[in-house]
Parts: sequence; C-alpha cells; structure tokens
Amino acid sequence: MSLNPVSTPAPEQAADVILSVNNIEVIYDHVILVLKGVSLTVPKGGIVAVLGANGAGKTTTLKAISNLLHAERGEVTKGSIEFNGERIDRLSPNELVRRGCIQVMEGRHCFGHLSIEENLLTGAFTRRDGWGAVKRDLEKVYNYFPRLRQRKSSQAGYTSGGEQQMCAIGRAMMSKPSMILLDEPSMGLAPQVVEEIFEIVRDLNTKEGVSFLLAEQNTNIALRYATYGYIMETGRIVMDGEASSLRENEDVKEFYLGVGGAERKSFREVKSYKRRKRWLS
Amino acid sequence: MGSTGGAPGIARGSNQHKGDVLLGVENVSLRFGGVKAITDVSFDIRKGEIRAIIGPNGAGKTSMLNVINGFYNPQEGRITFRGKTRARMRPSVAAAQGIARTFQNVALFKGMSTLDNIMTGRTLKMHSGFFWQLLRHGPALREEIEHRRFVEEIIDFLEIEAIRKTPVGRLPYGLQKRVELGRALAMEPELLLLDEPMAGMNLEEKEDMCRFILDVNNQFGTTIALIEHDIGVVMDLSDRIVVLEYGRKIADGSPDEVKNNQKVIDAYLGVAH
Amino acid sequence: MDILYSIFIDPFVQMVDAPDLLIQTLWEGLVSGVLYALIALGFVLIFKASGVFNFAQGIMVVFAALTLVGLFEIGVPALLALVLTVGVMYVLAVGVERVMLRPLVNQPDIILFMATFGLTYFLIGLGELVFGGNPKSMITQELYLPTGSVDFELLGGFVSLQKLDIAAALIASIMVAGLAVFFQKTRIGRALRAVADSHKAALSVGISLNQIWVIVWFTAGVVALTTGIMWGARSDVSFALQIVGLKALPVLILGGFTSVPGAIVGGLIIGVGEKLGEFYWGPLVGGGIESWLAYFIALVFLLFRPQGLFGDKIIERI
Amino acid sequence: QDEIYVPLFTYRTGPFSGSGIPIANGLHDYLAMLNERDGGIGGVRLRIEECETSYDAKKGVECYEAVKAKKPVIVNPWSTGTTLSLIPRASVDKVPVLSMAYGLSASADGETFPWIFNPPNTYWDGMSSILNYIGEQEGGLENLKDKKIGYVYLDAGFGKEPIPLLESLSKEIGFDLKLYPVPADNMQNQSSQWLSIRRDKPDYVVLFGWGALNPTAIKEAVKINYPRDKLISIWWPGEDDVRSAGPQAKGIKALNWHAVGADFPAIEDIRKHVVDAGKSKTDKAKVGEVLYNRGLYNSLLIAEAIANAQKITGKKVVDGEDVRRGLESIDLTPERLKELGLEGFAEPLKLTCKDHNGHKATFVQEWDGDKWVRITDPIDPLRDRVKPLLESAAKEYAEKNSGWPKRTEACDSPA
Amino acid sequence: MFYREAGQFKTNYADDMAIFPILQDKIGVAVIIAIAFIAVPLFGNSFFISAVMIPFLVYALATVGLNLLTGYTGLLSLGTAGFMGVGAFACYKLTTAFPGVNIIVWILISGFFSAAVGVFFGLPSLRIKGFYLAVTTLAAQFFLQWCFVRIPWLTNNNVSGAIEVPTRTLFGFAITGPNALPEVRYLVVLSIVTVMTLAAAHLVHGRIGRMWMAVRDMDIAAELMGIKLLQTKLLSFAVSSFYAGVAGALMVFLYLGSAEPDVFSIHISFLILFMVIIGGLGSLIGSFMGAAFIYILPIVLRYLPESLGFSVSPATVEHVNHMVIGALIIFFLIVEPHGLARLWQTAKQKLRTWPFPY
Ligand SMILES: Nc1ncnc2c1ncn2[C@@H]1O[C@H](COP(=O)(O)OP(=O)(O)OP(=O)(O)O)[C@@H](O)[C@H]1O
Ligand SMILES: Nc1ncnc2c1ncn2[C@@H]1O[C@H](COP(=O)(O)OP(=O)(O)OP(=O)(O)O)[C@@H](O)[C@H]1O
Ligand SMILES: CC(C)C[C@H](N)C(=O)O
Ligand SMILES: [Mg+2]
Ligand SMILES: [Mg+2]
Repeated sequence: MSLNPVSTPAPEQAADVILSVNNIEVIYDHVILVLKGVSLTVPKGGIVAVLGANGAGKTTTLKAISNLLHAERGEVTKGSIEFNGERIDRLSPNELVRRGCIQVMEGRHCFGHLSIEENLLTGAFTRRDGWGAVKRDLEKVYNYFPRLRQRKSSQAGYTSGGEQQMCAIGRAMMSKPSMILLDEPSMGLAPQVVEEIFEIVRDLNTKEGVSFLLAEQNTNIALRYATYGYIMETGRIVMDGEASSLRENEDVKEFYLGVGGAERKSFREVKSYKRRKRWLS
Repeated sequence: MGSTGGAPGIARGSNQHKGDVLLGVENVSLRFGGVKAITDVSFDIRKGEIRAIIGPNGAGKTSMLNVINGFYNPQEGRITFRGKTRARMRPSVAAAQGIARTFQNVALFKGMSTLDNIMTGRTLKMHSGFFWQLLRHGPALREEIEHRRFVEEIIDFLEIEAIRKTPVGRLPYGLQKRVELGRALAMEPELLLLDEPMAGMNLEEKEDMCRFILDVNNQFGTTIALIEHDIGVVMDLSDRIVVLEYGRKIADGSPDEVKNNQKVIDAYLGVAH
Repeated sequence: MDILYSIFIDPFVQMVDAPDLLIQTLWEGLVSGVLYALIALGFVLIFKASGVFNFAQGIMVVFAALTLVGLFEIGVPALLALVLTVGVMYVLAVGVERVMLRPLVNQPDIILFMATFGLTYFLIGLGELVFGGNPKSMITQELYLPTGSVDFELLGGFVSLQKLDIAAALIASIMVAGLAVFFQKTRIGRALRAVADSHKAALSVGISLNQIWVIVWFTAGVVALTTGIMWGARSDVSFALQIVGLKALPVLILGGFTSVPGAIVGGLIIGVGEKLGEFYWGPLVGGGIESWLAYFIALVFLLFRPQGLFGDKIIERI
Repeated sequence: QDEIYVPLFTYRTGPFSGSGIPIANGLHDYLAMLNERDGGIGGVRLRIEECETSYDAKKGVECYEAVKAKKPVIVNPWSTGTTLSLIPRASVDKVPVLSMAYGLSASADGETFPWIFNPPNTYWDGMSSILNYIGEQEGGLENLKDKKIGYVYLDAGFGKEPIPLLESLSKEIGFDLKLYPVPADNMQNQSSQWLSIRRDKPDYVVLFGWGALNPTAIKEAVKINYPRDKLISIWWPGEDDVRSAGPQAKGIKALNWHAVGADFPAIEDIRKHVVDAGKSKTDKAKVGEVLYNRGLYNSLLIAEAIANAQKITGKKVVDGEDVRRGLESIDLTPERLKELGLEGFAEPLKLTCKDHNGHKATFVQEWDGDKWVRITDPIDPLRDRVKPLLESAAKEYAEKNSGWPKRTEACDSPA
Repeated sequence: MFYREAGQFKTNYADDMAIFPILQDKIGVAVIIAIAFIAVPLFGNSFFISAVMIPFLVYALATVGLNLLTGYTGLLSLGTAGFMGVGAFACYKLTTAFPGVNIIVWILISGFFSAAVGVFFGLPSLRIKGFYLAVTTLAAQFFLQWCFVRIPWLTNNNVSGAIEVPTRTLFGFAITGPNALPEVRYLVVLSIVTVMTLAAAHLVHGRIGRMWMAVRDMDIAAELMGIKLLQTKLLSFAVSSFYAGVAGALMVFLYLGSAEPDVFSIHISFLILFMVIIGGLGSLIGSFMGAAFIYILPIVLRYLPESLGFSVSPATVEHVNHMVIGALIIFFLIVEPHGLARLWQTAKQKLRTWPFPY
C-alpha cells in the first residue's frame, strides 16, 4: 500500500501525464497565503480526487490550474503547471478551454438570464467543428440529464439548485474537453443524481477518455470512482495514494469515510468532545 | 455555557413534549407561470421536533421554505403558525414571529465580518433610539455590549472564534454555512428552517453540524425543519420526514417508514441506504 | 379653475388649432429622440456585453466627431478622414480593453463605472489637447449628408423636415435593427449576454472576454461616431456636446439597460414626451422643464417595470 | 525686479471655450505687446498670468482665491456669475474688479460699488439700446406698443440680468415680452425654444447668448427660417458663432461699441511683437475679429488704469488700491486713443467716482455672410429710463446685504 | 514592526467595539485632528485655507453623507448636489427671514429640509434597484436645480437669481460674508465636519449601520431576517441627505460666499459619487481620501508647473491635468478596486507582518 506522507508526483511516467502541478504557492490580495506548495499529477484518462476539509484549498488549486485566480485577485507566486507537457500558468482561461481543459466551478454559476439551452450552448463557444456537432452533443447532454431537457427554455436563474448544478456540468461537457476540473460536483444533489453524475463522469472517462480532477467533500463516493486521491489540509497535500489504498487507511476511514471500526455510526452518537485530529501541517 | 458545545444561554425551558402542532401547511400550491413548484401539499411540524423535507432536485423543497417564511405567496392553501392562520404575509413579519432560516446558496452579508453578520440576527431585539445611536452612549452602548455578549456565546458554540473579524466573503464554503447558522440562531427563533446546511461539507464537518443542530434542538427546544440530501444525516437526525417529488407530497412519516417506502426509493433514494 | 383649464384643456386646444405645429413638434421630438437613442445605443451595447455602465459614451461621441473634423482640417479628404476615424475608434477600443477592462475583470459594476469616468476625463484632456477647445463645425456636405429641408403645406400651416434629420432617423433605425439581430441570433451575441451575466462564469466556459470587449467597444465607438456626426451637424462639434450625452440616461433607464430596441423606443418616448411637454406645458411654469421632464417620464415607467420597458427581468431568488 | 501682477481669468476649455478663446487671446496679446514693446507700463513689466475658469463660477472664485495671495492689481472675471460672487469681496480684499460690459448692471454706481467697474455699458444699457434701435425701425418707441418681443437667453446670472429692465419697459411701453430661457446644459439642444418662437411669432427676437448657445441659436433661427434681420443680439456673438450657420445666417444683427478689424497701429504692433514672435496662442487670421478686439479693449482699460494710477500716486509699482483710483480717472479721449495707436477704435470713455460705467452709445453691426459690418450710427441707451432703475437696484442691493459698507474711498475725479 | 495590535488585549467588549480599536490608530487620528485644528490655521496661507481646505472639508462631508447611502446601504444616488442645494437655499431663506438666530443653528436645521426632500425621492427605492435607481435621484437633481432657477422666492427675488451670503457672527467673529476671516470659517467648517463624521462613525458601527449593510449585501436575506427594507432605505436616504444639506449650506455660506443655482449642477453629484468610490465604498476615512484625491489633486496639478518654474499655458495644464487625473483614477482602481481606504488597510496589513512577506 503506497502511502507517501510527503507529497511526490504520482507514480506515472511523465509521458502519459495530462496535467501536472509542481509545488505551487497561491496568494490572495497580495497578503493571504493560501497554497503553500501543492503538487499533484493527473494521468491521461485518470480520475483524480482532491479531498480535504473546508478551506483546505481545493477550490483554489483548481482555480490556479484553470487560471481563474486573477479574477479573484489571487495569483500563483511559485511553482509551475503543465498541461499536456506545456506550461499553462500564463495562458488565458479561454485558451485553456480551447486546448481542452475546462472547469466546473463550485456553486453553479450558471448565466441566470440565459435559458438552460443557451447556457449549454455558451459551453460550445470555443468550438469550431460546426453546428451539427454541437447539436449532437447538446442531445447527448440532454440524455445524460433528462431534467434539463424539461426545463431547457426556462431562465437558469429560476431553476432549482440541483438543476443549476446539472446545467453547469452539462455546459462544461459541451466544450468537448479532454480534461474537466470538477469542483464539488455532488454539492446539493440528490443521492441518485450524485450517483448519476459520477456514473456520467465514469462514462465520459471510459468512453471518451476525458480525464478528471475533482475536488470533493463526499469522500465516500469520490474514492469509489477515483483512481487516485490527494488529501489536503490548510494549503498542503498531506497524503496521497491509490484510491483503493486510501479507502483502507485508518485515518481516512475515521475522518472522511466515517466508518470508524465496522459499520458507519449514527450522527446522533457524535460526541462533542470528538475534536479534529490533524496531520502535521 | 462554555465553548465545549453547550448552546447559548437563555434556554427557553425544555418543553420536550413533541406534542402540539407549531406549524401547519394545508393544501399549499405554488406556481411560477407554467412551472408548478408545489402542488397541494399539506403537512405539519410539531413543537420541538426535527422535521426533514427531502426529495429530488427541483421537487419544491426550497420553495416550500420560501412559502413558510412568506417569501413566496402560494396561489392556494393556508399556513398556520402558532395557531395564527394566514394566506400571505411579509417575510419581515414571519421573522418577527420567530421563523429564522438558512439558505441553500449561502446568503450571508458578504461585506461584513462574521461578528457583524451574526449581530444582524439580533436586530429585531435591539431598540435603542436613533439619537443614542448617534452618540453611541448610554442605552445604545449598553445594548451593543449586551447583545455582543450573546453573540459571543453563539460564536463559541459554533467554534468560529478564530474568524470572528474575517469578512465572510473570504471564508470557505463550509464555514460560511456555519456562520449562516449562527446568524439564524442569533434570532432565537421558535422555528428554524435549514436549507441543505451540510451541502459541501466533509464527514467531519457534517458531524459537527449535526451536533450543533441537535444541541440547538435539545437546549432550546427549537423546532427545526431540515432540507438535506445526505440521507444518512436525515435518517439519523429527524423525527419525521416529508418527501416531495415534482411538487407533490409522496410520503410522510418516521424515518423507518420513509426509508422502506417503495415510492420514495424509486423517486429519490435509488439504491436503498 | 383657470389653472385647471390651462393645464388640461388649453394645450389640446392649441394642438388642434395649429396641427402643423403639433406635427412639427412631434417630428422634432422624434428626431431628438433618435439622437438620444443613438447615444443610448452605445451605452446599451457596452452594458449588455460587459455589464459596464460606460460613462464615457458621451465623450466618445465628441471625441469621434472631433477626430473626424480635426483630420479634415489638417487636409485629409473627408471620406478618408472618416475611415481613419473609424480606425482611431478601433485603436481606442483595443486600448480600453488592454489598459482598463482586462485588469478590472470580474470587479463590481460600480467600479467599472468609475473606471469609465476616468476614461472620460482622459479623453476630454486628450481631445482638447490635440484639437483645441474651440468648437468646430461638422463637415456635412463633404460627407454627402443631405442639407436643406423638405417643407410642405399642411392643414393651413407648413411643416419642414430637415433632410439631415431624416437621414439620421434612417441610419439609426438600420443600425438598431442590425444590432438587435446580432445580439439575439448569433453565437457571439449569446456570448456577449453571457459575459454581461457573470464575468467569472464566462471565463470558465472559455469565452474570451478580451475579444468580446474589443468588439463591443469598437461597435460602440462607431455608433458614437455616427452620433457625433449627426449632433455635430445640428449644433457644433464641441465638448459642450458631452452634456447632451447625459440625456441618454433616462432613455436607457426607460428602455432597459440591456435592450437594443429599448434604446430606440425609450429614445422616441423621451424625445417626443419632453418636446410636447416643453412646448405645450412648459410655458405654464416658465419653461425649461425639458431638463427634468425626461427623468420623470422614465421614473413613471419604472414604477411599473423596475427593469425598464425591455430590460431583462431582475431575478430575485433565494 | 519690480513687476505689476495682472491675472487674467480665461476659459480655453469647456462649453464656453468657443467664445472664451478669442477673448483670452485679445486680453493677453495686448498686455504682452506692452511688455515687449515698452517693457511694460511706466517701465514696470506686467506679470501676466492666465487662470482657467471654464466659465464656471466656482472655479472662478477658486482662481480669485489663488491670485489674491499674489496681490493682483485688478481682476477680470469674464463671467457674470463669478463677478457676482466677487462683488462683496472686492472691497474687503481691496482688489478692483473690472467686469467689462457684463456683470451686475447696478454696479455702475460708484457710490455703492467703489471697487466694481463695468464700462462702457451695462447689460441694461445694451438691452435698452436694442429696444431703442427696434423703436427706430418701427418709427418710434411708442410704436412698439402691442408688438411681441422674444428674449432668448442663457438661463444664468448673465441672461437674467436684463429681465427686470425688460419687464418694467414692457409695462411702460406696452409691448408684450416672451421669455425663452436656455438652460446651460441644454445649449446645444434648443429646438423647443425655437419651436415656441415659431408658434408665438415674435416681431423681434433679442439674443443674450454665450459659448455654444450662440451658434446653436443662430442655426435654429435659420432652420425655422425666422427673419434674420429681426434677430438682434447683445454684443457677445463672434464671427465663428455665425459663420457655422452657413450663408443663410446673412442679415443677423448684433450690438458692438468698438471697431472690428486689425488695421490699427497698436494691433500692428501686436502682430509684430507678439503674434509673429510666436508669443501668442491666437491663429493669425483671427487677430482683429470682434471678440479678439473685445479682449483687447478690456486690456486697454487695464493698461490705462495702471498708467493713471502711476500718474496719480507717483509710484511705479502700484497696488489694487491705486489701480482702483486709476480706473475712476479713466478718460479715453480721441486724442488719447490716437496716442495709443487705436484711433477711432472706440467711442471716448470717461469714468468717475459716481459713474463706473459711462453708459456709452453702441452701434448695430450686421453679418454680411463672412464678416460683421457696422450699419448704424451710435444708438443711445434709454438713459433716462435706465438711470433711475439702476440707482434703485443699487440701493436695494446695499439694503439686502445688511451692513454693506458706505463708500469711504477717496475720490480723484469728482465729476 | 511598530504597527502591531499584538499585546493589546481587549478585556471587555466595549474596548473591542471601539471605533479605533488599535492604539496606533487612536494616536494617528489624534495627531491628524491636532494638525487640522492647530497647525493648519496657524501656518496655512489664505489660499490654502479658503480655496483648498474649506472646500475639501465640505466635499468630504457630502461624501461621507453619500457614502452612508451608496457605500453602506448600496443605493446609488446622483442627486447629491440637488440635496446640497436644498440645504443651501433653506439656510439662506431661514437666515434672511430670522437674522437673529445663530447661523450655525440654521445650517444644521437646513439639513432637515434636504433630509425631507431626500426621503421623498427615496420612496421609489423600494421598487427600483441598482443603476435604475439612478433615475429617481437624477430626477431629483434636475428638478431641484430647475426649482432653484425658476422660483425667485428662493433667492428673495434677487435679480441675478444668485444668492449673496449676508454677514453673520459667532462670539463676535464674523463667520460668514466677505469679512469673515478664512481661518475662522475654516475652524467652523472643521468643527462641524469632525462632529458629524464622528456621529456617522457611531451610526455605522451600531445597529443601524448593520441594517444598512445587510440591505446592501443581500436585501432579500435581510428582509427574511425581519429588517424592514423601506424604513431602512428611507432612513439611509434621510441621513445621507441631511449630511448633503449641511454640506451644501457650508459650501455656500462658508466657502463660496454666494451661489448661482448651477453651483449645484449634476457634475458635483458625479464628483461626489466618484469621491465615494475612489475613496472606498463603505469607508468613512475613505470618504476623506476620495475627496482629497478628486478635489485637491487637480489643484495641486494645476499649480505644480508654475511652482516648479515651468510656464505652461493654463489651458494646456488643464488638459494634461484631465488626462493625468483620468489615468490616475483608472490606475488606482486597478491597484485596489475597493478604494484608497482598502489600499491603506493592505498597507497596514503588510506593516503588521513586516518584515515578513505574509
Ligand atoms: N478571494 C479570496 N480572498 C481571500 N482569501 C480567500 C479567497 N478565496 C479563498 N480564500 C481562502 O483560501 C482558503 C482556501 O479556500 P478554498 O475555497 O480553496 O477552500 P476549499 O478547500 O475549496 O473549501 P471548500 O471545501 O469549502 O470549498 C480559505 O481559507 C479561504 O479563506
Ligand atoms: N422564483 C422562481 N421562478 C420560477 N421558477 C421557480 C422559482 N423558484 C423555484 N422555481 C422552480 O420550482 C421548482 C422547485 O424549485 P426548488 O428550488 O424548490 O427545488 P428544490 O426542491 O429546492 O431543489 P434542490 O434540492 O435542487 O434545491 C424548480 O423547478 C424551480 O425551477
Ligand atoms: C462675461 C461675458 C463675456 C460672458 C457672459 N456673457 C456673461 O456675462 O457671463
Ligand atoms: Mg471549494
Ligand atoms: Mg433547494
């Protein structure tokens, strides 16, 4: 069981690595240091999960990759990010999307005034392969999310939380990406839908070879679908390993899977003295 | 009432008998143009219980809460709160009557610090006059301090001392949810509506959140209506559960009844948990 | 009693007595409406496409017109000057995007609004530095704009329509039609609206804000140039014109910040409304009510439609 | 070394720059010429400094505060608005204010306003001269009875100034008066005013405009095709204002009291020493245009006042106090004008302690398509009518402002 | 190193809630006030005092007022100048009608008039939001300005339509009118501004301030928490316009000394709004910084060349001036969109952690 307490690039040979983040450091507002040297890699066709408590820096990491940081007055001050072997830290987000790396942001962010369908179409903005292809993918998205088809002409702003989440993911799919950064896809979704979404993730991954980097709180499910996992605490990667091995790890069980010992214990039993045990960070 | 999980003082007696109906929803229907958000739903919430509302996305859960605290006015149906029946009312009135809530997509006051956010929860309870406010002396100052004390208790209780003065805009999602809970608690509500309080939290944090909810419920006997997609949480915490689908009520009962209700399994749970 | 008469009866009596004047007034109203609308159109374009409330539109009008005339005065043939000016507006657009918008991406509207004020100041300074403060007269003939007027007898009076105004009206309507289609139907149009909704989200789906912004600011620049020519031909090309730019505000608000047709309709309503008001009711209170009438008209409409006549509905959702 | 500080309030920017620029050039160039040619006045160089007001009362006051510290011997606000704000301060700060043919008409009364000068005529004189002229056209003032006179004006201190006079005269003579105010921020958008004119069909229209108001008004007049020869303006429209309305503007009339054109020795000197030496901002063609000469006339008065002051006090470097006296003893005889190289440039002018204005006659000039040509002999203002009004206005002003100082300043030229 | 709250423990909530919780800030403010009250009048020349400091303070006050409305309550207003005008004319009418009463009293009372007007034009704010709200305030602006021009009664039928400030005294010193010494006028203005700013600080740190900010940040949530939107917004309008009114009265009575109606033109409204934004929405110190930036900077730029001995024509200076200011505005927004105040805070933040980068 491979457990590297100190984070080192995952054990793939650089060749089939699609994304690699090397020891980046992120600062917001020139003063708030959030990422303190984060490194991770995503193999081609892999599904990699970043787990961690609130404020660990998952979202920040994803934004750093997709270059959405400067829109939040944050910046990568150290380290490098490579996509398909090329440095991308200076690329504009749209260039990145054109190259096939797109992010689904935490907390929906649909275009409230556009209809669901228009929202999906904006996803295809960078595509040049003609209306026919776009139309086909639109159909595909609708098949993945039938609910969206029902609401396709209503303004996104008025759809339910979950519907918006689906819309956001569908929109990303419309850009024919080779890699999707998913930030908390399960948030606010009904369990079924969560399953569905992860199934979809797996489909896209197997059928169309899309690689995924997902930040997820729902460790349980994340580790079921992911091939490899990183665990973050306050801006550092504190441990990483094969999903399977992580699932077996005692601490992970205790703090993320909630299967302390044999079977999952009731939330009512939670004792208030049970305080957070942290990895050194 | 230290930081060790005790709930803020001013316990409103422990009326633990989950007897009399606190809130009644009768045949409520809500439409937005063509969209039927809620169709003819009735259920009740009893004093001191934790009442869960679950259902697939777009089922009308949030809308239901919006109806309960008067943000949406249903086309049909009546709401009875503490014996008073009404068809429509302004949200501010609902708040004054003791209904507080948290929101699905965090609705904190982004520009303000955690402390101020929670202090706003006390607004309804502060009365010092405008001119005292100008001087920030006498009553005004005394009031400020007194309520600050109360808020500090909530802050301890929720274990967010560290971010007391941080602008909430910068907090990670999970903490924001916690602050929002604090803000609602500051209103010392009779009925607390929680819209997916645990969305985007990892297990550990969910556990904390559960603890808070339970404590609130026990210590004040605050009645709680809970929307949550984490079935584990729902089953463990709630006394009774309403299940909505496409705006209709498809089940209502104790966790066990609901858990084994085939309709619910098909519509929502999928693989039985 | 007397009062009531002069308010509620007399004006209409006048209208009936001198229908030619009524028509003339309406026409004047329509024309200034069109011109307001042209300015408003510039605002709308930029607002719709980037959520930026472009305070500088008024000055861009002056700037464009001045450049045109200025170039002509140093001996550039009129049509070439026109082309060059379009070029200048393009450079301006690129400059604005590079220097101002790009660093301010995803900032609150009010901040971008403020930035455009900075731009205004800058353009005023630049314009006066280069072209001097003294007013210039628009090169109407050289641009083959019609002059003179078509007058015709009508119900015992005569109505005279300036050929220029007619031209203005035509050009304006063509522009508006074109732009309206562009926004609703094209892929770029959709992207524009997306950007207006949320910079962040637009970025995340790979819409290139930079490209979009250059496009709209350039278009707005061209609109500004047209406006400048028209206004300039009516009075003079001077920085005083920028004040007229303010009139675009009620128009916008009435039509809805986000609606191209709204701009034109709003413009017409305001134009006609204020001219009628000033002409028939103004004298009762010593005239000059034009200065505020427009805003009250807009206000009244807003009370019924808070998002303006054609504006996107304001989404209130929790 | 010694100098005399003469600040010039000018506006080369903003909506009024159209009129402000030629004025500013005229003002500056004459004084500059004195410096270049004679090394100043009485051997003392003039320190000429412009302060940009963009015809904004607030900025004007700011300019005043700015220059006050440097002990100016005289200020020329070039805005009725600013003048009004300076009137009360002048006596306190001991700075004479020269508001040449603008500002508060009542300030012509030297007894009440020892520090304010507005020669050679007040707006009231101007207005009454215009009426007088119209009267002549109609064969006698009395024939104005039941005529309609429209008044198009900049809706500010300036345009309002003559209204009381107009009203009392319209009562007295019996013409009916139509007011068409043009708000400053609507100057370029006058269609409704002129529509109303088209409706009311006034027999004459009097224009009190400045800056962008003038060209727009004239364009509109042409547009509604109002008889040009019945449109008579106060003395502020320049050549450009009319020119931009094209050939149809031919026939428009305006008052004036000084020559147009550049063939005067003094102006030759300006050409030689200033313009050609590249020390001026004016473009050569505009030297001698009406507003340029207007500015020049203003500077002429300044220079004259300083010279007098030096004579009276025997000092070389004079201060505001002295220049006030200098102004009160201004006496521009034809000879003196000749001496100054401006023979026949304007009517003689004599100011006294009582009369800070002169209430001079003016003449009417007509736009012949590309220049102003004088078409009448001097036309007197209706002095007998204006005088009493002015005096009462002055009194009223003093009363309104409780504690208005009685005149204590000595008098060198008891008229 | 020296700017630390380290070791300054708050032993009770009162201290912790104080307006300047950090000692160094307390000292800083004290020093500034001392300079303002003592050094400036002693050493400033009349130009500096009466053409720079007095108007600066007046604008700052108006800016504070607008900041309460726009910065704290999130309601955009372009009517500030109009409300200032109301204050000014009210004060003029009052003091000419009852010369006996002390002018200071009238100046303050005139604030209530503009407050009333403000509330009236604030009414639509419940329904109309964001930039759209600008229209109501614009209507106010232009309508009021029109009234000042059109209603002779306001100017006591003054021929020129302008108002002349009569001389009024306080403790035997003339504080208005031509013979009032700049120093005296300055001190009066300064005192009023200081007191009113303090009051504003109290408001925004208390219940009312929080209600305002809640409405600003998310009015729906605020309403769901029992905050009555209309009352809150109107209160904000009232207070804000009160400040504007007083500022207007000060502007005419202690700065200009006389006023044409167009003193209160839309441009002033814009200027003040921009002072708010540049200074920092929702920051009182920011209001002062903003006022300084927008008002004083141009003056400095205007007189800089000549003081450096260049003789540039004032027109050119003016033009370059415009360009520089425009560029600076954009520059500062880029550096710190939240305004000079925030810039200052970040600086302090750095100071705190100095010498370590973060
Ligand atoms: N715009 C910002 N300005 C300042 N600090 C920020 C900003 N955004 C995030 N942070 C800080 O960065 C840290 C990491 O935030 P981030 O959102 O990446 O955490 P996260 O792991 O995504 O949390 P969650 O699981 O709740 O989404 C948090 O402590 C937060 O306070
Ligand atoms: N203001 C509104 N205007 C129009 N439609 C609305 C509005 N609010 C809600 N709806 C519609 O009503 C339905 C119920 O929405 P609601 O937000 O209550 O779902 P929900 O149960 O909360 O779903 P989720 O669990 O995803 O939050 C959805 O289809 C939504 O599109
Ligand atoms: C001073 C004048 C030349 C300008 C304008 N006519 C006024 O009186 O204000
Ligand atoms: Mg996150
Ligand atoms: Mg919901």
